[in-house]
Amino acid sequence: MKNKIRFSTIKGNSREYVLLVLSLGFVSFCGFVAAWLRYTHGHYITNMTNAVPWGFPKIVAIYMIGLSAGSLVLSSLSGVFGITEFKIFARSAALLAALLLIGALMSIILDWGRPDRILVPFVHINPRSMFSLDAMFYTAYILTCFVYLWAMFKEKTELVKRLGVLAIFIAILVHSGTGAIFGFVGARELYHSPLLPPLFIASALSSGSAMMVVVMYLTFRWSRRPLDDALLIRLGSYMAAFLLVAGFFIFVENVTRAYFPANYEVQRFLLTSGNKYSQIFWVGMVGIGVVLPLGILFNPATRQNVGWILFASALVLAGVLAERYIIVIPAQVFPIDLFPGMKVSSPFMDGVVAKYSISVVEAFYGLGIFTFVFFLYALALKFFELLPEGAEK
Amino acid sequence: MSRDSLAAAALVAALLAAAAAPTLYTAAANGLFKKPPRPELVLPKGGDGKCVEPTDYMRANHMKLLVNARDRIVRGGEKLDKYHIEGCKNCHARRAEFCDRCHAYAGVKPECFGCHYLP
Amino acid sequence: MSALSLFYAGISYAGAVVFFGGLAYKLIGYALTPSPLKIPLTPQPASAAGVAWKAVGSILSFRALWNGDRWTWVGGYGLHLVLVFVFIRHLRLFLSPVPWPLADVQPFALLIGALLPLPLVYLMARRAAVDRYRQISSGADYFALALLLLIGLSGLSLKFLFHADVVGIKEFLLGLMLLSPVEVPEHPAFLVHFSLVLVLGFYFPFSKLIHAGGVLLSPTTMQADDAPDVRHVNPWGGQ
Amino acid sequence: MTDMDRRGLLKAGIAVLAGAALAPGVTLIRAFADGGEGTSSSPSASKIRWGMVIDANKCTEKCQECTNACRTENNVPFFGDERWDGHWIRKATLTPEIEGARSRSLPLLCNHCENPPCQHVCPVAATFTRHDGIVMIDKHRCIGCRYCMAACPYKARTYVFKQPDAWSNPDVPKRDKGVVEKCTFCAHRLDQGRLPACVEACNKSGEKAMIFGDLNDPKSEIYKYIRELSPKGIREDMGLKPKVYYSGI
Repeated sequence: MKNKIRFSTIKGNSREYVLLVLSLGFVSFCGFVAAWLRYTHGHYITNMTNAVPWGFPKIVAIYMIGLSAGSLVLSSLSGVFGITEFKIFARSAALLAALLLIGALMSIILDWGRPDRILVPFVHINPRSMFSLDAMFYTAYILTCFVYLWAMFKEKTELVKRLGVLAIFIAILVHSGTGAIFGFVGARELYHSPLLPPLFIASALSSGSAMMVVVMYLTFRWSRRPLDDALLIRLGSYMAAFLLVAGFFIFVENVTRAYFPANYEVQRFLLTSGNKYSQIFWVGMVGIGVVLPLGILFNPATRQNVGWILFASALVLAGVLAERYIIVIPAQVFPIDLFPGMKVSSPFMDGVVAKYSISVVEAFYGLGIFTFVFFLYALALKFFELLPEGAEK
Repeated sequence: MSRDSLAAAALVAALLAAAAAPTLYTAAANGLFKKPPRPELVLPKGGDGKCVEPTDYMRANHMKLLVNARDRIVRGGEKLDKYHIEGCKNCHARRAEFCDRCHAYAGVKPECFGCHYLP
Repeated sequence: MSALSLFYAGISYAGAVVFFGGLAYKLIGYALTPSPLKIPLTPQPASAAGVAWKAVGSILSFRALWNGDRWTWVGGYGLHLVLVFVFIRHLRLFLSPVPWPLADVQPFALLIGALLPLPLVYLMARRAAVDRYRQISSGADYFALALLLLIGLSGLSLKFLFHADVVGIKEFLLGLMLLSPVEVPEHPAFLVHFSLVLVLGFYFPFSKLIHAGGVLLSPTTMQADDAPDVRHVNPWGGQ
Repeated sequence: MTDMDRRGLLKAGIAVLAGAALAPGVTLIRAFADGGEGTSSSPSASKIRWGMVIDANKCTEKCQECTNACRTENNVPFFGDERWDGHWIRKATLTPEIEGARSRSLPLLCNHCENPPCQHVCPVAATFTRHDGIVMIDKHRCIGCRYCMAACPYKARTYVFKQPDAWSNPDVPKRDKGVVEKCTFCAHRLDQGRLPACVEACNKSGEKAMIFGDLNDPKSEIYKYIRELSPKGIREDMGLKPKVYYSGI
């Protein structure tokens, strides 16, 4: 029998820790200032337009939802399937899951035109709207995270196991729902796809395990606690499996779409036009997000090496962000085909590819909130017993 | 007096001042023993002085009438009636001399006027 | 003025005298009470500035309660947080002219202020349901919570059920503050709410609620841990 | 106390009680039972289905009367920047992809679908269908999430990117920044028995390319036109059942 893992808080009074917390806090403060500017001025200070109503904050939001769902599933694997090594980060992963989802919701809500009407979605519900259903899924998800955390803190093993099953279920629900936000939109060829929900789950799991690798490595390193390499290597092999599934879904989705003649033009735009979007598709999403990390994780020379696994994880984190970009933006910039077989022009950007680039304000309140999550995480390490005193076997 | 008792006296004074601060602010701004300020409204000229409901009722509940009318008319598709905000301007000719006065007095910022025009 | 207005003006002034007088009496009493021993609750900073800084931190975070009982902290901290927003909501009725940001924050303050009954019910249930808390709870503990709960509910009813004429209420309150009382608005829900607040005003200085000011005059919190450097003289002249 | 007030009071009381006990769940059940909050509360009032036919053969490319009339009537924001300008109705030019083909001009506007995807996706049911078939946005409820803009295949919806300052028509509310807006078929004018501003302007200009009327009334001009000439809606393959028909494309 292995010894029971003892969890403890970090001291959190070193200069580096204070500096880290302060700089994270400063960046998130800038993010909130940007969001406030956006709220008081209106969306014209971003680069969103009537043709591209969803911009970078949406990308960050679904990225964070993915990271959240991924880390919650990894956390509950320890209880449900008895993967005891994962117990080491079960608490911090569950906390990160809750914080990331709260951050994602903040990113979405601060991007609303009227964030002051925050209670309206809870009072008026439209059961046909994925947003409306997701609002309920997200609430249930956050509550589950906290109850699950509480059960782990109280060492209630049986309850943790049951809540773990529930958590996996809700994480999948939440992510299918997030994918369905886009997948159910029939108006745009690039959104309308039944594969988006499963693709969202696959990339959630891969990016979630990549984040756990990076965050765990840094947390243990900086808090000077020993971390067993085997754990990161095992996480790396999980990540490789998830990446294979995600890559498969990306392949199937695009081939299916490209097979249908009506979609020739949009697929040419996305895949072979050589513009910004096809570059991000091939280099960012496919190259950095899937192929390179798979190469690292399947190469016998590198897959046992923590440095390489860390590098692969960073690639996956960047690649999945590119994937979220490709999911949200190209569908909006590509013109809707209102009159098949005719060229359309109008003063309202009909028939032309709309322009979109990430503006400074959006970047700040998208990334500021992302930073805010890790600001809270760093603070939580000081106040809650999240980290094991040692993670060696 | 020792340093400690000085500090204690300063603390007590600060606490009491904090508790009395709102009173001091208002007294300084308006003067003691004067009649309390109240919004001076310019009432519609020429009308019979009657709104759609009695004055006392309107004072307390006009916002509810407006919200109710809003929902009935916008969502229910009923025709504009006397309770709708567009009807207010028939009598209340100047928002600045009527609506705004009480709203400023009570520290209320209704959303209505971002979209609805009252002269 | 009507008899009702006279009655309310009189009892309001009596309330104000008792509240401010009682507060002053109690706080001065605490301040003058000699502390024969050096009893800071260690660890405590050794300098006055450090103590002040720590006291601010303790008051903003309820640190002692956090270290003692997290579940009570959740209720207590929640209650005080909500009370801050309730206070912000009410300031507009006492300040004339209304200073700049106050009108803008009203909708947000209402969102949180309207939650007032939740922590109160939670704290009451905690006292009633858990054995060890029931043991140490006295009638006064329940009374303070129940009074706040009634004030909260009657106040919320003024907003959501029986809407009162806010301008009339503000005029009445300003009249009291400027020592030039006017007629009291004869709105039953308002009279209930206002009367309950007066009860709170009479009760506050002589109840456990005085911790609002007393916490700053408690020796364990406010003494510096400077025993090695500074000689503590027993004001009673003993050793 | 008026009757309405009593009703409001009762509602408020119930709302407070329900709010205490998990309001979202209760509302959800009610919403399912009603088939969604989006449906109007008094459907029995009328059997009117307002609709429009646009004859692309009569519409000329130069004419902008309908768009100008709409902009003035409905205070549609215009900032002089195509990224943010509001468009309730816009003129589009179509050119068939054949050598030397004649191009056509026609106005595009909200099609007031029988199956409106914008209404289906709205998370707060701010978009709803009125009893006379008009798809409307309750700007008092819209949270500005812009899901509807992504879901509308006609690009009929625009967002208020910036606070518009001036009223061109004080009798019609404008929009605060941060909500989504679109054509209402000039519901306020229909309620007064008048034609939508664009149709009126089109008639006045002499082109008479727009026919507006009740699709359910066999005596109406639009009913006869549709029966005889069977104009088509845009992208009817999507099954949205638009109520704006085009002939001559």
